[in-house]
Amino acid sequence: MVPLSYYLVLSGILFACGVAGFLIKRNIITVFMSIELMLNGVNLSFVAFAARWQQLSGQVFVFFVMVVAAAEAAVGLAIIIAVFRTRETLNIDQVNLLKL
Amino acid sequence: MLHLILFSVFGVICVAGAVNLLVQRHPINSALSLVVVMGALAVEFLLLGAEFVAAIQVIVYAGAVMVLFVFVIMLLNAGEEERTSGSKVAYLIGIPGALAGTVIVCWALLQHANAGSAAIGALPGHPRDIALLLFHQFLMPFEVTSILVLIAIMGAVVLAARPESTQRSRKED
Amino acid sequence: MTPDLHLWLIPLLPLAGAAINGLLGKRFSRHVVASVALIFCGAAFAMALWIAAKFSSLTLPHVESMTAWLRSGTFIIDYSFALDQLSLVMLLIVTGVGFLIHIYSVGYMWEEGGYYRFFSYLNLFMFFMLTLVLASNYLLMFVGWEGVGLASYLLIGFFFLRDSAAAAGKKAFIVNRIGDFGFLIALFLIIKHFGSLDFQTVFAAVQPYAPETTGIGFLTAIALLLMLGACGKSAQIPLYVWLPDAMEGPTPVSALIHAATMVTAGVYMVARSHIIFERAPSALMVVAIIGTLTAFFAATIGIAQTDIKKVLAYSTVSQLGYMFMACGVAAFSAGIFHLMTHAFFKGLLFLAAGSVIHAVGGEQDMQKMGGLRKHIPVTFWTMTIATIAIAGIPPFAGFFSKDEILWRAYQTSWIYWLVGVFTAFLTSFYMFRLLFMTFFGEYRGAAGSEHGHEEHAGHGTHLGRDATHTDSRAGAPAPQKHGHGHGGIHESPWIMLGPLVVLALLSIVGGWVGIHNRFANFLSPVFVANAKAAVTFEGAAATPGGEAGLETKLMVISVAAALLGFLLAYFLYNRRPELPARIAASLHGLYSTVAHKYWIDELYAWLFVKPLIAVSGIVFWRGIDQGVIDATLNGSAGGARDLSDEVRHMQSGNLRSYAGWIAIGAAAVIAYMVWVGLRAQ
Amino acid sequence: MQNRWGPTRVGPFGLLQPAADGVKFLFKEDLTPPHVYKPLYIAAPMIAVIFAVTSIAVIPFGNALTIRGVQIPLQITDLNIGLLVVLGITSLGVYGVALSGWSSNSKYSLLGGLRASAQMVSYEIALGLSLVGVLILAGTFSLREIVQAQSGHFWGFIPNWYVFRGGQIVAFFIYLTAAYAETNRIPFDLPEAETELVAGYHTEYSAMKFAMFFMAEYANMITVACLASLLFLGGWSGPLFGPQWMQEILPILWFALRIFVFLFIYIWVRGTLPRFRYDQLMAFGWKFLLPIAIANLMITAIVVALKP
Repeated sequence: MVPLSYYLVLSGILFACGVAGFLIKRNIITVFMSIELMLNGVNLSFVAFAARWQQLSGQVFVFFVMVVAAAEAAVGLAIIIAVFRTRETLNIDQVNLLKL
Repeated sequence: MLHLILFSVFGVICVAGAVNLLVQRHPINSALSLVVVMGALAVEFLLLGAEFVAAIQVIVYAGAVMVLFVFVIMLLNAGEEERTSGSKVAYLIGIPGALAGTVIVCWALLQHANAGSAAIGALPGHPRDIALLLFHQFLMPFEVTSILVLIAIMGAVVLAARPESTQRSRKED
Repeated sequence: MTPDLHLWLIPLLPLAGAAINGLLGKRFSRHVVASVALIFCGAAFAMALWIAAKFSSLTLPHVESMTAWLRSGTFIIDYSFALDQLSLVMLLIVTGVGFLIHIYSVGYMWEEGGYYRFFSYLNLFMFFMLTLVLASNYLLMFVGWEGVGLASYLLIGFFFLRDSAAAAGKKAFIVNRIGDFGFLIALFLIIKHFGSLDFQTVFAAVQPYAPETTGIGFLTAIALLLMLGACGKSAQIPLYVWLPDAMEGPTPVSALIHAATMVTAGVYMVARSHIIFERAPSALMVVAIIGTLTAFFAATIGIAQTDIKKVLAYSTVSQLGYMFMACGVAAFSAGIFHLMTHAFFKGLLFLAAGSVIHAVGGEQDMQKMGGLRKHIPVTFWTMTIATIAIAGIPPFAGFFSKDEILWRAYQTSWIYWLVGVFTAFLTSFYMFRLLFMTFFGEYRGAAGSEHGHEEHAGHGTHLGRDATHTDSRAGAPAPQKHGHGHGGIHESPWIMLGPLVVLALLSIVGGWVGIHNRFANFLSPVFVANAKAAVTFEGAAATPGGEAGLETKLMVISVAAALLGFLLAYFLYNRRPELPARIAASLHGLYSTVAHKYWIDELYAWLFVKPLIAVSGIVFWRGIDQGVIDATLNGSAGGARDLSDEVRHMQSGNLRSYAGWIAIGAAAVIAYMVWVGLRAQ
Repeated sequence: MQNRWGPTRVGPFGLLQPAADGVKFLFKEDLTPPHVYKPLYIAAPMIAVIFAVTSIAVIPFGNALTIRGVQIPLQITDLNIGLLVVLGITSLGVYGVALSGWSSNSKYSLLGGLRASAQMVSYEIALGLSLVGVLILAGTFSLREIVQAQSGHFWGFIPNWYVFRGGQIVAFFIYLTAAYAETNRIPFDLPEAETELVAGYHTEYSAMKFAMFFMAEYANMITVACLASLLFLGGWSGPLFGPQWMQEILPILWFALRIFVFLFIYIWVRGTLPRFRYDQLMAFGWKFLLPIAIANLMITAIVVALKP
């Protein structure tokens, strides 16, 4: 028997790692992977809560998250390719035209 | 006990993979660490009984999404990360903020959450049950998601396609 | 359980036609456009006939509710249509006359640009008019009410390249807005007092109230405001000024909208709300006075007009005055009766006038016509029938309805009657004046006629196709066929004459339904409360047999007035055509006052428009708009800009910085949520 | 069929040649070219072979074997979601190919790796979808239950295999085609097309590392053949006769026979068909196989749904 809060804490740590990755990584692709990491952390918490409440809908939600993540990955990577094609860099610090 | 050991082992692998993702400077290493994280997470799902989710996790995430990442890294020939310091805010405010949020959540979870505990396979997620939920209770969201995916496919194709001007010039060559 | 009549189909059919023509018409040929318009309009007419055939088997009023529109607490508005005797009459008039005018337009508009646009608007108008007529609550009626206003605006401004047409469209719209304003406030009052806009609910709620004979209560207020709306729509004093200008639109439009159907919407609305009006005697009196004054006033203006369509326009205003007079003396069925006969003969007059205009190549000035009788016999004869009908000479339609009104007016007060009879005389006079000036005497037009005669032989094939007048009216350069274009005076094609003939027949026989009060009896279920209220209001409305003799006397007097008008016109404009000019010269001041429509337009411009512009310019624009609103906005905008100038450095464009802000924000939110959660434990 | 004769020196008819090759690979010098990214260069062949071999873990070879009263299930582990596990693990096999191509730091390898990853991800979809029809008919993910659902005959003599039932013959051919692409075999062997890319992703590899790629490839072929047999051809069913021990052994033989047939077809096709062009390959996968697979899935689903 493992306390479910352990699972949740693990999920939280993964999410935090994702956030940290977003903050410190410069490569767009890696930043994007950090987002996936966050989503994975959330998935774990979904499954844990599904076990907590004995409700399968939690697991169904993981499925939805995955679908959205896959769609997001497809579009995101396409955007990255487009960005790379025009700016010839993957460094997120240099892709900062979105300002006043 | 076995449960705890397995949980700890794969939990540690998870966290190690996640930290490795942060530490590694080459994107392909980060990507592979993420694959490891996902694989270990799949095992955690299995421990909670979500076998279908675990399988999908491996197939979709590790087998498709991450392959796509690796593919793009290879395609763009992404090299070592440059250490530019474009954002002071990220370090001065973001990191402490993220840390604080995590600590608060973990503290609250460990000290005050009565989430109970789970045995191995706490909630068996057979494909059949999940399918029944998915195609009855969640049919509408399911269809909406399918439309989302369709749009995403089209968006990806449009975005990643070469601009028409270069296409034409290539044909003329 | 009455059968489901699918009433909603009737308005929707023309809407479908409008949509098809409006959206796709540009690619269609004229034939397709015309057939689409005719099919959908004709289908509506056919359906109206079908409903009329089944009418006797219905329990009335027959209400069909489609679906909910507004639901706000107990205030419920549905998309629902109602059918009773009153709306059936209106339905038949609108679809029938509308259909005929559609047919006529096919020929009349053949050479115009924007053919599909015209028919799309026309069908759109039918849709709104039918919605208005069939609506079972005030709000839906208001939708139709506003919609016909819109369609009218679009159609008046159909030749929008001409400034005068565009201005006339705007004028009609704005003047109507004033009336609509009254209507709208009346609706608010009704909602406030009865919590509903449904006819049945409202009328049932009004029923218990006693007539507000002493003092002025909210029913009077509602009635007066409704009357204001009706004044706007039906061109009554003081809001009649738009209707003569509306003659800028194509003639079929004038016939359909500004004679037969739309302008009568006000009468319909007053008749529909008769329960309210009956309980507000002072409002009824206002209605009667306005109607009488308008009838008389417009008729005097009509005498001096030389534009054939302007004469008809003032005649319309005048006839509408009759209808309001009828409503004002609580003779609603008489008003509706006159509405119906008027739809026939006035529609006919306009269409015939259109045919005349068509014949003489776009000329609208009667002083340049004359002697057309020989060239366009069908038009002449139909127009004669219509003129006799409007003059009120038996046994034509106008006689029955006008006589009915005058009789009922007399019962209320002999002053109404007197003015009415005098107006009848004037009507007869100016209508025959029009007839004589147009069709008798010598042709006074330009030299085009002999030119036309040369090509007379080959002309038949071009009937209706060479309406170059319309091109010049539309501001477009005349086409190359100018050579034979201006052509001689020629009869219109049969697609235009057909409706004329049908309407002429209706103008003859249309009044016969009123013999022995059959029409009134048919409508009596709707105005059932009428009798009761009339008793309390008037004392002795129930016509005893003893008064029949008096009625006959009055009838003779009014017919005599009409004949007098005819004779005077004959004398002045046929026997001694030089006389009118001399009379006009001798009565110089009076004549020019009448000819300039009593300078009402100028008065309005001086009284309302100029002060409004001045006040708007100084107080609202400079003072409030610039001084207060703009200053506040600019001030706050300037402040915001200064502030954001400082803050914008946060917007570095660096994603990681944004993520940092999000992270700290999320941490704050999480901390707050955890704190709240723990405190709750 | 233009395949050359293999070397016939080792053993009778050259049958021991594979063993000799293996020994040779083990003893060859293990070159590591300069400029390669070493950790992944070494890890890539391992990844390939590990996943290729692991996926066989859930594949059953036959009914439980009873030897002296002890029941031995002919399967390492029986999972409810066995098929999904196979698919999942094979889908991970891409990494071996892709990473080897990238880490070799050679343009041929990189191109091969890119091709391989794109191709395998694309065809995996058609492969997976072609199986769904069978899954709908069988109503389970468990490989053993799928096989059991195919027992018996209809019309007296035709075995109840899914390849004969419910129009799944379409799915079978989609599966077969996609499987060839998944395993990078001719006519879909673009990742290692020797006429264009020297040897594709394993250009820079030698000795046992090189051999591991081939082990992985052939192991994958066997896995794919196993899946085809299990899902479409009734698994290990076949006539049973003879004494008890033979009846125990025969299913394994029948199963092996099917796999052998599949492997034979592999070689047969290799000798027969030319290689696709890359754009043709992609167009074929996305614009032909995938729509057909989806159509098959829809029709099967509708038929199953309408059947009382």
